[in-house]
Amino acid sequence: MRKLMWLAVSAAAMLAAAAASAQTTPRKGGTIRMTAPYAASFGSLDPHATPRAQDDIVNKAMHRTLYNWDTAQNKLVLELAKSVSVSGDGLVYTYKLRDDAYFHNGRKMTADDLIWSYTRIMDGSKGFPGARYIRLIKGAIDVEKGQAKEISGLRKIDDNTLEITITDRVEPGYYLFSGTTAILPKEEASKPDFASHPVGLGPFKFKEHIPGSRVVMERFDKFYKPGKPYADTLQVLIMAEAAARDVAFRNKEIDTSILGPAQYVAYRADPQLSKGILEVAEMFTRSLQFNPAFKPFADKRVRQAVNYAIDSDLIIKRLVKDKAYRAVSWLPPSSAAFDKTMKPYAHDPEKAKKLLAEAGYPNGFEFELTTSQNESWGLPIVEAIMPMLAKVGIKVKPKLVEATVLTEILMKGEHQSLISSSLTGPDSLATLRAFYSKTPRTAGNYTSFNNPQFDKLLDDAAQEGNADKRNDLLKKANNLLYDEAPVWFFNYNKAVLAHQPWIHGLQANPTEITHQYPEDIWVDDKSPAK
Amino acid sequence: MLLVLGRRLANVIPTLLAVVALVFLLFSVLPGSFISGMNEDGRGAIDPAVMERMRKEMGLDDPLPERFAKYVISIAQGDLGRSFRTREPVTRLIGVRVWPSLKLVFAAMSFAILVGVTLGFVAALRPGSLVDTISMVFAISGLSLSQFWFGLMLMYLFALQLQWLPSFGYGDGGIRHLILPAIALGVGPMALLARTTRAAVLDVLNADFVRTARSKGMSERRVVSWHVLRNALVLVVTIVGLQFGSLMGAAVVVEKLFAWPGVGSLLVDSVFQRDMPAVQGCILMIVLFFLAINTLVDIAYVAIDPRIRYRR
Amino acid sequence: MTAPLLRIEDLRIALRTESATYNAVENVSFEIGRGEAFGLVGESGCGKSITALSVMGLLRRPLALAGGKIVLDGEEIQDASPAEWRRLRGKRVAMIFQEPMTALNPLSPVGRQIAEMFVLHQGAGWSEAMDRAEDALRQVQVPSPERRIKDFPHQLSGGMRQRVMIAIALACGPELLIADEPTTALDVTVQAEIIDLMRELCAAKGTAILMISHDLGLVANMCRRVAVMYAGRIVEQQDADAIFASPRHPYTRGLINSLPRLGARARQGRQRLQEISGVVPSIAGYPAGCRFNPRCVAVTDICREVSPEATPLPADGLVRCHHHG
Amino acid sequence: MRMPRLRLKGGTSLWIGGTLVAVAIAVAVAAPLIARTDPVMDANLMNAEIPPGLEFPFGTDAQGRDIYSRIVYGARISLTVGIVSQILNSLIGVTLGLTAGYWGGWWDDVVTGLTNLMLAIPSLIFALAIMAILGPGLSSLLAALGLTAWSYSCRIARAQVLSLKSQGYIQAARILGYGDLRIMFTQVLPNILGPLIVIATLGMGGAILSEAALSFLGLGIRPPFPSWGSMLSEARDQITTAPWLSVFPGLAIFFTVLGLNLLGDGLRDILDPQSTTRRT
Repeated sequence: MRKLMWLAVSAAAMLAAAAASAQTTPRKGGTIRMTAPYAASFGSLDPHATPRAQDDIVNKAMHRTLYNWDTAQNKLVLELAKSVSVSGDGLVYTYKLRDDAYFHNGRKMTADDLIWSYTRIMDGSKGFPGARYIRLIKGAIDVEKGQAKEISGLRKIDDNTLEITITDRVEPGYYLFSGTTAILPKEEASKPDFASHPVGLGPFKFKEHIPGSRVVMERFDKFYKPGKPYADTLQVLIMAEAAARDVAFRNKEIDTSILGPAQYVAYRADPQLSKGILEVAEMFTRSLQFNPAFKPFADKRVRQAVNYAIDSDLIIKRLVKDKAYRAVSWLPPSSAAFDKTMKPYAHDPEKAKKLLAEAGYPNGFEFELTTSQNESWGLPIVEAIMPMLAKVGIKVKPKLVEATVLTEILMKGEHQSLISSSLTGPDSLATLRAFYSKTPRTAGNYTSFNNPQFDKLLDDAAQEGNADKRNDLLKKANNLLYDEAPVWFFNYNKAVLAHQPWIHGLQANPTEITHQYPEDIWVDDKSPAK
Repeated sequence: MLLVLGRRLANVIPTLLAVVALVFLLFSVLPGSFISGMNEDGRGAIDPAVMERMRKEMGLDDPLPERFAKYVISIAQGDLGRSFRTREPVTRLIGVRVWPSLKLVFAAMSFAILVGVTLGFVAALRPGSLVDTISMVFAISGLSLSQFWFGLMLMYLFALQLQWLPSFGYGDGGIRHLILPAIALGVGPMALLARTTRAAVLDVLNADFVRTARSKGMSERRVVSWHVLRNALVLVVTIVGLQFGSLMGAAVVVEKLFAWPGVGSLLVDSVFQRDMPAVQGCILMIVLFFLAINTLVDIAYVAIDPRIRYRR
Repeated sequence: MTAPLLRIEDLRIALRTESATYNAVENVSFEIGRGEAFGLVGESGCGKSITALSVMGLLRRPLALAGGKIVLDGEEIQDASPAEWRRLRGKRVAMIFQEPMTALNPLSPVGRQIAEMFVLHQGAGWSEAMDRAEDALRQVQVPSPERRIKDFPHQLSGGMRQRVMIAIALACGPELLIADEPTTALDVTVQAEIIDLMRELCAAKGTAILMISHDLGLVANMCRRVAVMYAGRIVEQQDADAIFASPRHPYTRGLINSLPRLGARARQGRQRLQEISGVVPSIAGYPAGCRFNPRCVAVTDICREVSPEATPLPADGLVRCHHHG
Repeated sequence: MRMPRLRLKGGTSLWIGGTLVAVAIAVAVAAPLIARTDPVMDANLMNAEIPPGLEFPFGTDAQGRDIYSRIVYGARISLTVGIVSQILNSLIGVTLGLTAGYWGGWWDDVVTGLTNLMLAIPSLIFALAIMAILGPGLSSLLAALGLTAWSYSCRIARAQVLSLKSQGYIQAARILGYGDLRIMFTQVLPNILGPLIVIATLGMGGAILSEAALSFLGLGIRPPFPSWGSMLSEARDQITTAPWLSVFPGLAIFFTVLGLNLLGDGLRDILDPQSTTRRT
């Protein structure tokens, strides 16, 4: 019966897919106009120099990494290699590299380019953010400290074969798919003005950058995927102001736009605009992080009480306009270690009061809540929970800071509580390390979480070679977090990308919806752009 | 004229130095740093060791006096340092922003002068008339508008509803993209200029020499063109200069709203990302522009008003 | 007697405010013959300047002509159109103002300001007009006029500026020159020079003068006939000699007594100059009856109730006082 | 010529401006009496974004709070920002200007230099820096707007002292044995009170607009207490979907600033008649 249903569903899906493809075959040519919504400028077009999501929008088009996230299959795939073999101890990976990948300057990519790029990232004098990923490779730290010139864990076997030795039994793809580990051509990237004239392996090559306004790229004809990219030109337009972006999108000046809650409602209600909405459960967990150094929050019952006292569903429905999924625990549902049987905390003020009384706060208490102005995980949420917590006697004193300052506050640990958004994927083990007692506060254990049982589960998971067994361990750890409630589990972000009817092939990337592989995108002839 | 320039320069340099010092001190006590800011969206999670090294590389841990001394010395050599964010020299970073900024500021000021001075004149020539009342209601309303709100309204009306103009961005640098931000930025100075011009023209119209001109048997038109215009100009030029000079700094909001790639939007972005060299460079640029415009205004005075040459 | 050059008849000038209308000047009548110098005297605020402005058609809101006639050379001009006024001003009636600094455009060379007259009224081109401006400057005895025409007003002394004003006023040979306190702002030594210059030039060109001043001595010195104004009315009008010899109005007597006289100090010792106590009432606060009554030394009950009619005096003179005897 | 005082244009703007400002002040003072609900705690997400109607005259916001009540309370914050920041500016400006003009010498040079500095750095950017340092909040806002716009009153105060000095007033007062402070406060201050009040009135409008601009840039008032600028700024994304969110705070700002500007104009006609062209 179940199987039958599955068949029906998949058949329907296939039919739909067939219908979609029958309707239109990708058109060659045209201009794609994407938006970069996160800041008023790009940081750097040197992908090694920047970890920002904003910059990766462009870098995904011009550069490539060893691995990629396949949105359709929702998993890591090899990008610059055709195959990989792993040694028995799980530490030595041998990659058969693509022999058809060319840089925009016409030179073919070889194993040397990977070695050079990874070595560059580890240059200790530069402090490239990608170093945290490459450090996985054996000997990388020595280069970083200046004790070695070459990374010992990288070995070129021939031009198309590379052996990488890593230090931990983890999936290296989680590390080497990050945009800051892109493969660059040495002869270009060592030029001082590389960031103004970036050259990479991606489907589009650099044409123009008007800082603060846009980056324009052109089709790279020698891209390794045959027939791709489709479009002649790719523009990435900077548009940080949501209200202005809304106008521009309705005015058909841009092809894609990221939507906030308010616009999500409006676009869904609009008969035309509603046809062009792409949604995805992003791997971000929004939470209110309790600092146990503040006495009441050292008590698990108090933390649970907060979870019970807040009507999270109501906030998500009315304030966030359903542009989020209720958080159950720390890991998002798209994670393999997510336990689908778990239920989120119920809205139960009575229980909250009871827990508070048990913990010795029958009349509640007052705490300071540090927040940014972010519309999805900042001030508006705080304003909404204030009256809810007031009903169980907890008084909230909001403290508004800039987003830039949040991390610093978390690191110093001088806050009482703080509301923020955390990347919780795709590597579940790395994600859960944020609650590992040996992880220093500065490295992400912002709740000073210390639970031996949890530590044990994580240690075991790290040693476990079998993926399913490891996921089971992580699942247990995640469920433990639920009960310990080091945070108020608020929601997982639902990222929403509005797109014009003439643009096709957009991907619902759960790691970041604005990160599109533009070689798959094409525009039909209804696009007003030339 | 050289004298004016010389005296100006003598004033400019201490002001610039003071600006450098003030900005440096202000921003050195800013909470948060570029490095912790890299993690703001929860994606970056930079390794503490890397952060440490970056702090060192950027010289964030050096004692303040040392950093300041280094900064002043490098500025004296024309080097504004390197941006934390893009790792580019700040001079280049700002260099590409200057032209769009200037375009916006000049367009806004042209709009302000054209509309403001005309309105002021028309109003002053018929004081108390309907034209006067309407112009001045218009002007005082222009002064009471919140800039970003007005910009949004322009966007909605001219881009979305009427579809006359693009709503945002720099486009190919053409005039179509320039119009809306220029109006949004220019409406404040426009209103101010309308009021100043009206007052100035009224002032001049009541002056004794205008009565003399009338007693000569001149037509009103000649009275205005021969005697009023130039005298009113002297008063208007002051306000034009002050407004003009501060416009590049005032463009922050408009540039952010319209995604205009000017110095102002770079400044805001840099402040929020704690890219201190870029912040300092932007403010220096804005101040320099202010001082340059004021010098120009001083020179313009000399050209317009013969009294200046001999006074002071 | 031939027809006078200028005849003012029952002139009334109104001050209109939102709430009320006041008569700033009323019942003013006088005549000026061709080439004659006529004086109008009074303290500041008595309405003499606006009387002069009305002759130029230069009253500005809130002031306006409310009645009476202004007859220039037999022609009523009080209702002239703006274009007609423009043809009169400067060409037939010219005016010199009190403050030569502010009366000249500070941003325009003085030569040009004179030359404008020739361009406006005689259709001259600018270069010709500038040449003639230089001549005009020479006529008003400005040294090295060829250089001075390029000067700006602030580069000239007060006396020089007033000479420029005279040059402008007399440029087109007007029939009447109105001089509104032309020397008040000047040094005493310069005053005499300017007065002499005006007198000479006007005599040479046959220009009549309407001399307005608070200084009765100055006016009497220059003019054949003198009218004394107080609070918007002419209170006494006589020949200059007669007014000094036998002032009929207490106000005139007060004005005369307040003048310093040569030798008077020697005779009277250290006695102070006599002053008229009090101040000119404001337009809104004109008293009932004789307007001078609050300040008058000879005031009686009737003065406070009945406004005195004009009593004719010999030689076209008049006095407006209940006790003029 | 002495004329009765004319009632011309200045009267109308004074009257309209005064009324608008008086209404704003009255609303601020009487906020607890005329507000219908608490502006912060009376949130009910079930009532979110209800358009204006009988139940909620100005509608409700995204949190389900009564916009009318928030605007009423917002008047308190916006006016506080305006008034306090201008008092600060005037105090700083007058103190520096008086002392600089009075004592002269190096102190005068320092103050003049400072004034030039303040003029050269646009005040919005200065305010932005201060807000970034102190963090968002009311007191930061007061500091940011109250410490950055004093150059105007400083100049006026200084000029007045210098002019009185040249007229010999100060010399005379000194000979009479008056102390420096006494001279400053009894001889100089009354002379500049008029222009100062005008500047402060116009500056209040500017401060309210600056508050909105700073909110737009993300550095406004501490939540959740409502200021008009932050309400307007928050509502900007919903301008098509829920226009009432921005219309009412927008109107509140517009009319209050308009009122202050008109009042300033009218006051200028009375208090500062010489300067028709002087304007910040």
